This record gives sequence, structure tokens and C-alpha cells, in this order.
Amino acid sequence: MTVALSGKEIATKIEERFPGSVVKSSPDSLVVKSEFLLDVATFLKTTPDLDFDYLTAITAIDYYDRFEVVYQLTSIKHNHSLMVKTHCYGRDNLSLPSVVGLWRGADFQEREIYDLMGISFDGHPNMKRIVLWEGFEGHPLRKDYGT
Amino acid sequence: MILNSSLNSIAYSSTLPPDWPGGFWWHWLLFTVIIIVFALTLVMGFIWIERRGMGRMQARLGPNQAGPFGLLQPVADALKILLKEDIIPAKADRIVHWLAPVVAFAPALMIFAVVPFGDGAMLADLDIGILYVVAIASISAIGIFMAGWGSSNKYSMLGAMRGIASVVSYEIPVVLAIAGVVLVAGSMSLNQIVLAQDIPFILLQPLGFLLFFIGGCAEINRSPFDLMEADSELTAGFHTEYSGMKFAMFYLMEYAEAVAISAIIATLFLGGWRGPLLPPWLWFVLKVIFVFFIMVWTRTTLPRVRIDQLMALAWKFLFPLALINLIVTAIQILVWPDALPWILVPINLAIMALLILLWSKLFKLGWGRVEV
Amino acid sequence: MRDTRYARIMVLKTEPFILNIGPVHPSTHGVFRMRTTLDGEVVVDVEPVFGYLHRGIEKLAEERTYTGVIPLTDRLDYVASMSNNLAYCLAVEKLAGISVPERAEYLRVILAELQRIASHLIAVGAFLNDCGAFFTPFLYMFREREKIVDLFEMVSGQRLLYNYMRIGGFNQDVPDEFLPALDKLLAQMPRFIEEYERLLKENEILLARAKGVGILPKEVAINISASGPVLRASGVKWDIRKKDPYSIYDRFDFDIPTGEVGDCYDRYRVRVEEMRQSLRIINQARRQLPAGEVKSEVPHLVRPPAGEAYAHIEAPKGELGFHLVSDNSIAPYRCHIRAPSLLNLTALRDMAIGWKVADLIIIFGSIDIVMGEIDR
Amino acid sequence: MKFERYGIGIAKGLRVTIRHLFRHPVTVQYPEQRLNISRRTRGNELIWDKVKCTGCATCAKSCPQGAIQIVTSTSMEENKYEVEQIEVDTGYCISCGLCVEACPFEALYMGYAYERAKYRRGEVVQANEQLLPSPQRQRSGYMYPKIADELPRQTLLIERITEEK
Amino acid sequence: MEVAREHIYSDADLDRVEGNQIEALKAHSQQPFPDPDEWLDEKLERNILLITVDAALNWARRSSLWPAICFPACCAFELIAANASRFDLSRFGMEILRASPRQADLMITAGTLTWKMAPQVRRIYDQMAEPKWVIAMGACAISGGIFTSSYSVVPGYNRIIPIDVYVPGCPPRPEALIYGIRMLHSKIARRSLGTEAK
Repeated sequence: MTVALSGKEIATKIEERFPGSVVKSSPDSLVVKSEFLLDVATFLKTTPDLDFDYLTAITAIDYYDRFEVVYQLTSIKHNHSLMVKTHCYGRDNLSLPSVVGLWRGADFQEREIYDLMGISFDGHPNMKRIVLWEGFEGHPLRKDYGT
Repeated sequence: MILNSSLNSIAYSSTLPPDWPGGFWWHWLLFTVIIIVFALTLVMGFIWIERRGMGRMQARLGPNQAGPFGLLQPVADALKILLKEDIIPAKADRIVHWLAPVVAFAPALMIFAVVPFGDGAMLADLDIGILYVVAIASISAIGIFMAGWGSSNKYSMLGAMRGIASVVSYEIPVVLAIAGVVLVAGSMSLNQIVLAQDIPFILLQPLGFLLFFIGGCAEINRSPFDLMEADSELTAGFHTEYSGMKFAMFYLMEYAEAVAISAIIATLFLGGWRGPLLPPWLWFVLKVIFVFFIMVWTRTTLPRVRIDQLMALAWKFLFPLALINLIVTAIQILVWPDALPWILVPINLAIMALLILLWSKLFKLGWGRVEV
Repeated sequence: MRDTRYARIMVLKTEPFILNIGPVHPSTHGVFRMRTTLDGEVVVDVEPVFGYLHRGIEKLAEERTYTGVIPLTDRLDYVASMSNNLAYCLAVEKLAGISVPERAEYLRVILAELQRIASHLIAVGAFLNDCGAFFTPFLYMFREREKIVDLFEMVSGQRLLYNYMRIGGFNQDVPDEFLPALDKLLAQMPRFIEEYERLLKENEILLARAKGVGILPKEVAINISASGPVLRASGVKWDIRKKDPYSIYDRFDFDIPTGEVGDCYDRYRVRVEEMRQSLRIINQARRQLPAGEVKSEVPHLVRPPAGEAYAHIEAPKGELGFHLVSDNSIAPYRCHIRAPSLLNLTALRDMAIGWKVADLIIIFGSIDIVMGEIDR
Repeated sequence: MKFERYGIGIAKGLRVTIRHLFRHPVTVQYPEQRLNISRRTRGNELIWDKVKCTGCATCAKSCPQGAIQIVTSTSMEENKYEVEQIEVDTGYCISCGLCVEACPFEALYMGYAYERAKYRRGEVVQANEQLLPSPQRQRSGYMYPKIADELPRQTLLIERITEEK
Repeated sequence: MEVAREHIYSDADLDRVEGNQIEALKAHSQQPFPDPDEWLDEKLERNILLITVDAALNWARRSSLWPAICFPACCAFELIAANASRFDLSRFGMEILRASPRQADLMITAGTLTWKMAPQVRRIYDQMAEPKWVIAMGACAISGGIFTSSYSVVPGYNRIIPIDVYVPGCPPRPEALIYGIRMLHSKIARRSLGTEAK
């Protein structure tokens, strides 16, 4: 059984290392500030008893006032998982640090979020539209698309 | 084409067959007609056999709606293709594009000029018949390359390059395998070779047969060596850009070449038209069909090899074996010229088995990943 | 390691050229494009280009009721509709806290495993077809799949897009003739799998084509988030059915087949082995199958409480996950699909560079891609 | 390529294919021979029971894409809706069966037929009287086990193969 | 070796060109093509010679319809199933799937068409040599099906190419497809050299 680690416990660990990085934490997830995202991700991947070596999925959700980007992390070594979130405010010119350097599985998923949600990821080697064509107007998965 | 093959026969045949009524001209006219009818009928038949046989091997039926048992399927195909629109791509080299199917198709028919359908029943009993076959057979490779070049399509070009590479390399083991047969028969005339086969040469030259079969398949691009039109890789290979009549010629060429190679194999190794009870031509046709059936069978079963493996198979496997085969045959003929052929059969089979075992153990074919 | 033979070719200053394989190509398994840079026959670079089947399922799901999304999930990985239905239903059940009757759980396992066999049959057949075996293995596999499809048609009424599972179970119980037919299938299947293995498993040409080709090392496989047979062929013993058992998979006894080096041949072998393991699971589930209801009490319009849930299953292609966000309305607020094919595709470039065009095709075939899932 | 097995693998494969040559093919020659399709078939059309239908439009609401268009008028005497116009675009319907499942009055059935190809786009749309059952438009047993029991038993490929052995 | 990725067009250029093509096609295909159905109302008026020739030719054409490869999505599997052992389209001489559209006669549009794919489909159709036919297979091909309301899906292939036979279903059973193909056969049987010349 994959153990879903408590967001609260991990949050305290992260706070120790990077003070002020965690915005919110709940038993099933934790929210980090976007500027700390890359540091936290590196920490989660490399800390020996965490070892989140497997990035299951990245999702972005549009809550009108903010975009929430969800990282589902799994450790194949210890068989536990964690949901890390980060927020992104505004509607235009959004950007987040890319985690491609840590987990290359993020490659297509970040491009997809860029394409459909319009959040660009800094440091991604090939940030361009993936499923839609160049010249398509708007980002369809946004809630205000087409209205 | 008729003119082509007949002109060739005039140019090369040195002796007139004396016992034919009406003399030489009747003879060549008759045989050109026979050859064309025979080749085209057999091509149609082969298409039918392949599609039906392959269908049955794949647990389905195959074409059976056009005519009785679907026998008219190839006719329908041919009629339809011939009347389809003929497209020349805008960027194609028009002359080359137009010429390529002709160059590719003609040699496939010309081969039959020297193939005996019965004792002496052939267009031209050339003394160097087998040499003629080898020479003519490689001409169609030029047609294929012209097709690849003229289409100005990358898939075509890749396919054509593969085609040239395979023809050039496989020519050598094929010729060496033929040389073994020629040594045993003591003649290059196909009719003489058939006459010499009191026991079929497949028994005297088992290794030669295997090499020739593999080489022949590779040369006419039958699976598992159908690299130049490799469906799953190069869409349709060298004839990607062809439609209508010209595609029909390529399509027919593919099978005409298969008929030709089957005929040559039947002549060289299976005793040609010789056989009890049935008339000679029927024996010949049956043997041709048998050989073709084996080709269909392998095509149904085997995956395709890769280009470097194809090359390596020719140079590392077939070529040395063909050389050894030739030397062994030469020794046998020199040292025991009067030995009973039946004694040589098990010996040659044993040699074949030994050589194949040895080469299978020793050599690795092809190479793997390349650093880029 | 630099190959000397190749180095000499390089001295000739050959010029690489770009070949667009796809979007319509016999072996791209749908509409997929590989922008390939070739040096002669050697692949120098390959960039996957997709989106030719992007239908916006995630957006469409936001406009439909929770039940109305099930037909959409059918069309994700259309070779394995049952698995998609299962994953989606699990996610909604997790979100809304709905329990599933025992009989439905067992039937779900049986159907999902049958679906795995059907999907792997296509994967193996298509892979062998890409190797150039002229349709024969593909047609044999399709014939076997046809038997399974018969069963699915019997229970759901459709041959491809079943739309059979519902939130909280099934829309109707399996018909009476289903179980006898299943027994017959279970009795026959091993024999046929054996026969088709004999067709090409030891074939020298296949070994030469597939062995050692397109190796995906263990670390890379994990790093690129590969899953399913691709990950297991690289030697990682990771199967969600074992590691994070959903439904009732913890009650069955089965093995996780893994490969040794992670080449195309391993991926092919792992799939064939998985078919056998699936048969084992179905056999056990068939024996334990209880009687009873197949659907729990679920309102016509499901209205889960606000929140989010991520449910994942081991689909035939790999880890299929649904990330659902609810705002307590009758339609999902956001439905993200973690498509295994998409992530497995990341491996293509690593595996293919340096091989020939022909290898590129079989490497691509061995990943087992369904475009419906990649583009969504 | 190394012939480690001296061609035995190739020979095994050849044996499998040649054995298929002498086996009976599984083909069903469709226009002449027909498979009995599943009793629960979700065919390419909907069948509407005019008598039972109350015009509640649950089907139209539950259709995931709105392929059913239904126009009703209220008739006060009988205290129910009167269906004026019902139209199903079978070129748009994905035969998911959700409407049949949702229908509270058992007035909608999936069709059992599949031969519904047309030369014109417009002919694919069925409306009003065209939706009623008829001998050519049999009802399928999808969600209706009673109807399913009357339909012929489905032909199964597995059974066919065991019968031969 | 340094991978020389400097080509006449950069990747970005290629993408832009592709995008422009898509937008252009989208702009001028807002109306569906009319169905090529004149022949349904047409009276047969031909001379004897033409009828014989027509009959032979039409027989040949319908006995060897080679489908082009255009399998975007789900319906492809029913098409393959129709081609596979159990339903076996090869009985009608159709097992030769031509990967090269130039050699194909029939396009079976099996699956959802997106705007991104539309230019390629149009191109395949243009590359096919006359005479050619199109069968729209499945709901997505007829109308866009379940995805009609999506932002990226073409509502039916008839926006891009004229369609001869519509086979409804999602996906249609293989038998339904074969029924559609036989309908196409009867359409081909009505073809005439006389009208073709016009």
C-alpha cells in the first residue's frame, strides 16, 4: 500500500530547511510558495528518507483568482506519496520554475499546462505549444475560455 | 517489351534451332508471345496464390468475391489500376519518373528468354544463359533507383538506396551459388543444366540452394528482405509517389521478378521441366508455384531484417559460405569426377550442416547503436 | 563508445536531413508525428509532435455530469475502455465516498484483466507488425482479442467503447451466459498464447531486431515517469496492483513480470507474461465471484462534496490516474487525466537516438502508444 | 543477428503458420452469413415507444451531448406533456445508452440493427414516426432483460473453435 | 557529431507555417461540402457499348477498392477488426492497405478529426488519384460526435472533403462498415464513363 505522507509532517521538515516557504498544509497536501518550488522539489527528491524519485503527475487547476499547480510525487524506493501544490496569481504572463531538471517526466506535462492553461515554466528547454497549433488563441482549459 | 526481348534474343543467340517449322522468325514470335502470356498469367496467378494462401495462413479467407474463388481478383486489380489517374509530383524529375517503371519492368520479362519450358522449348538457348540471367536481373535495380530519385521523396530515396545496396551485395553470393551448379552441370546453358539433373541439384548442392534462395529473395525484395518498400517504415518505399499505370508496372514487376526467380530456382535446383508422367511444361509450372509458395510462406511468418543486418548477412554469412561451397564442389568434381552422385548427397548435406553450425556460432551480424 | 565504422562514414561529411514520419503513417499507431533528423539511415534526433487527436476531453468533462463523463473516458485509451472506466469510477467513488458491492468489485477485476489481455494482444501484435512480420501475428492477436471482445459485447452491447461501468458498480448485471463463456475462454487462452509465442518468440530475426535495441535504463525509466510494462521491462518491480492495491487486488495471488535490461524484446516479453498473470487473476476472481447486487445506491446525479481526489490504476499501458476536483455540483470542476502513454513517450528520444529508422519504428511500437490517450 | 538457435526459431514459426493453412478460417462472410449480435446490442438508432413516453425529456437531459431533441406541449386534460417533435441525429448519437438507462417510463430502447449507412447526411437524422418500432427496427435488450431473453443467442468465437476440435 | 539543426526553416518557422495552414483551412471550411448524391436521382441513359465497358470497369473498381491509411482514432480499431480474420474485408479485395495515398481508391475516415489534423487529411485526399471515394465511419466522422462542442474538433469530415457514404455508429460494428462498403459498391456500379467525361 502506498502510504500518503501527511502534508503537515513534511511541511515542518521543509520549514526547517527553507523558512517561510510553506503557505498552508493539510493532512493530504501542502502548498509551497512558487519561488521556493524548485528548492523544495530538490529537497524532496534528494533527502534520504523521502526520496521522491518519481513524479506521477502535474496538474493545473483554475480557481479564477489563482491557478493551483499540483505535483503528485511518489517514491518508488519507500512506496510513499505526497501531493505538493503551488499557487500562481493573476491571469497573464504567469510563470513557475520548471522541474524538468529533476524529473524529466515533467517535460510534456509542463508543456501541456503551458498550452492549455497558459502557465509558462522557466527553465524548460522547449516551452512551446504541444497539443494545439501555433496561432491558436487562448488557453482552453481556463475557466473563462470561450465565454 | 516484345521488341526488346526479341532483339536481345537475336543479338545473343548464336545457334538457330534447326528443328522448328518455319525457321527462326516463327520461333521467336511464338516464344515471345508464350513468354509474355506465361509470365503475365503466372504473375496473376501468383498474386492470387499469395493473397489467398496468405489469407488462409492468417486464419481468414482472402479474396473470394471477384469471380469463382476470387480468381478474377488480380484481373480486377489490374484493370482498376491501369485506369486510375496518373499523377506526377510537381517536384519530380519527369523523365526519370516516367522511365523508371519501364526500366524496372522489362528485365523481369527478359529473363524468361532463356528459361526452358520443356526440352529445348525456349526462346534462345544461349550458351551463357545463366550469365545472361544474372546480368539482366540486376538491371531492374537501376529502374528502382530511378524511381527513388525521380520521385523526389525522402521515403522513395531511402527505399531506393536500400534496394541498390541489397542488389549489389547479394549479387555476389548468388553468382557464386550459381557457379557451383554450373560446375556440376558442366554448362552455362539452362537447358543443358536441366538435362544434367538426373537427380535434382537441390540434393547435390543443398548449400548452394539455400544461398541462392536467400540471395534471390533478397534481390527481388521478398520478405524478410523487403526493405526497400518496408511497409511499416517507409510507407511504400520507392514507389510511394507512383499511381495508376506506372504503379501497376511496379506492382507487376514485383511479382514478375518473383516468377523469374522461382523459375530460375526450379530450373537450376529442382530439375526444371523434368519429371515423370506429367508433361514437361506442367512440371515446370508446378515447380515454379512450389518455390513461390515457400516464398509466400516465409513472407507470412518472418519479420523484416534491418538494413545493416541485411548487408552483414550477405557479406559475413552468405559470401564466405558460397565461396566454401564453390571450392568444395570444385574439389569434388576434380578429385572424384566419376563418383556416384548419390554418395555425394549425404556428404554435401553433412557439409552444409557443419558449415551452418560453424557460422551460426562464430559470426555476429550487424551492429547496434551508433554514437551521435 | 564510438563505433569506428561509423566514424569513417562521418569523415565523408554527410548532411543530416529531416524526415517527417507521420502524422499519417502505417506504424505511428494513430496520428503521431516524429520529426526525425536522419543521417543516412541513422536517427540523429527525434522530436515527437502530437496533438493531432487533441479533442479537449478534459474541457468537455467539465461540462458533463459525472455519469456523462464515462463515455468520454471510453475514448481515451480506446483499446482499453474498461480500464479507463474503472479508473474514472474509482476516482469519483473516492471523491464521493461511495462503496461498491462485492460482486461488482469482482466483476470489475475480471473485466479489467480481460481488458488488459485484449490491450496487450494488440500491443504485441502491433509491435511484431512493426518489426515487419507481414500482419500475421497482428491478425492472430486480433483473432484472440475478438474472443474477449465477444464477452465485452455480451455484457455491454458494444464492441469497442463499452461504457459499462457506473459510479458505484455496473449499470446491469452480466447476463447468464457470460460465466460459461468466460470459463471456455479461460480454458482456451493459455494454449493460444503459447502458440503465438511459438510463432515468433525464438525467431532469430526478431531476436536480432529487438534484443538490445532501444534500451531504457532503470534510472532513466524512473526519472521520466515511465510506468506499466515500459517501467517493468527496465527491471523496476512497480505495479500499482501490488504496491497500492485498489479495488480488491490485494486478495489475488499473482506475480509482477519484469525485464532485465529494458530493451524492446523485454517489453514484448513482459507483456506476454502479463497476459498469463492476468489469466491467473481472472481464474481466482472467477472462483471467488459472489452473488448479489452489482450497483450500490447512488443518486441519478452524483454530487460529490467539494474537494479533490486522485485515483490511479494499473491500466494496460501504465499508471492511469484521474485527478478530479469537485465544487459540489453535478459536473466535475476539473478532471485531469494522467495518461500513461504520454509519459512513456518521453522515453522515445532517449531510446531511439543512434539507431536506424527501422529501429525507431520498433522502439516506438514497443512503447505501446494510443494517441487518444496522449492527446486527450 | 546471430543464429544462436541455428534457425530452429524460424522453423517453429513456419510450423505455426503452415498449420493455420490447414485449419478452418474463422471468417464470417458477412452479407451471406451473419453473426448473432449481442442481446444487449447498442445499435445505431433509438427506438421510441410513443404510448409510454410522457415527454419528460429525461433522455434529452441525460444525453451527454444532446443528440436528442424533444419538443413538448402541455395538455391540461391528461395532465402530461404531449410530444410534438422528437428527433435523434444518429450521425451524432454515440450509442452510449445513457438515455435508455435514464428513461423512467421504459419508453426508449436501443435499436438492434446496425445496417444504417446512408448516402446523405440528412437521411441519418431520424424523427418522430421514424423512431417507432417496426419489423426492421427491432428493440435490443439493453437494460431490458425481458426483451433480451427473446433475442437469439449471441454467436461466440470461442464456442465455434471448441466445437471444431 | 554535432547535430546540425540549422535548416532552411527553423522549428519555430515550421510550427508557424503549420499553424497558418490550419487557420486558413479553418477559415474557409465553415460550410460542409454538399453530398455527391446527384446519381441517386439520375436516370440511366447510355448506349450498349458504354454499358458493357462501364460494367466491366465498375466491376473492376469495386472489386479492388484499396483503402488509404487515415486512422485517426477509435474507429480505426473497428476498421482493423473488419480487416482482420473474423470479418475479413479481403474477401472484397480490400486487404491491401496502401500506405501511400497515391495508390489508394478509398478513404475510410475512421475517427475524430481535429483542426490540427484537417490539413493533412485534405492533403491525403488531394493526393489520392481519381477516381476516389470517401466513407465517413462513425459519429465523429459524420458530425464530430461526442466531441462536436470541443474547441479543436472539426464537426464532420464533410467540412473538409465530400463524403459518399455515411456509416453511423460509435464505432460502427465491422458488419455495419461492410454494409457501408457494399453501399459504396452499388454507387460505383452506377458510375458511367459518359458522366465521368463531363
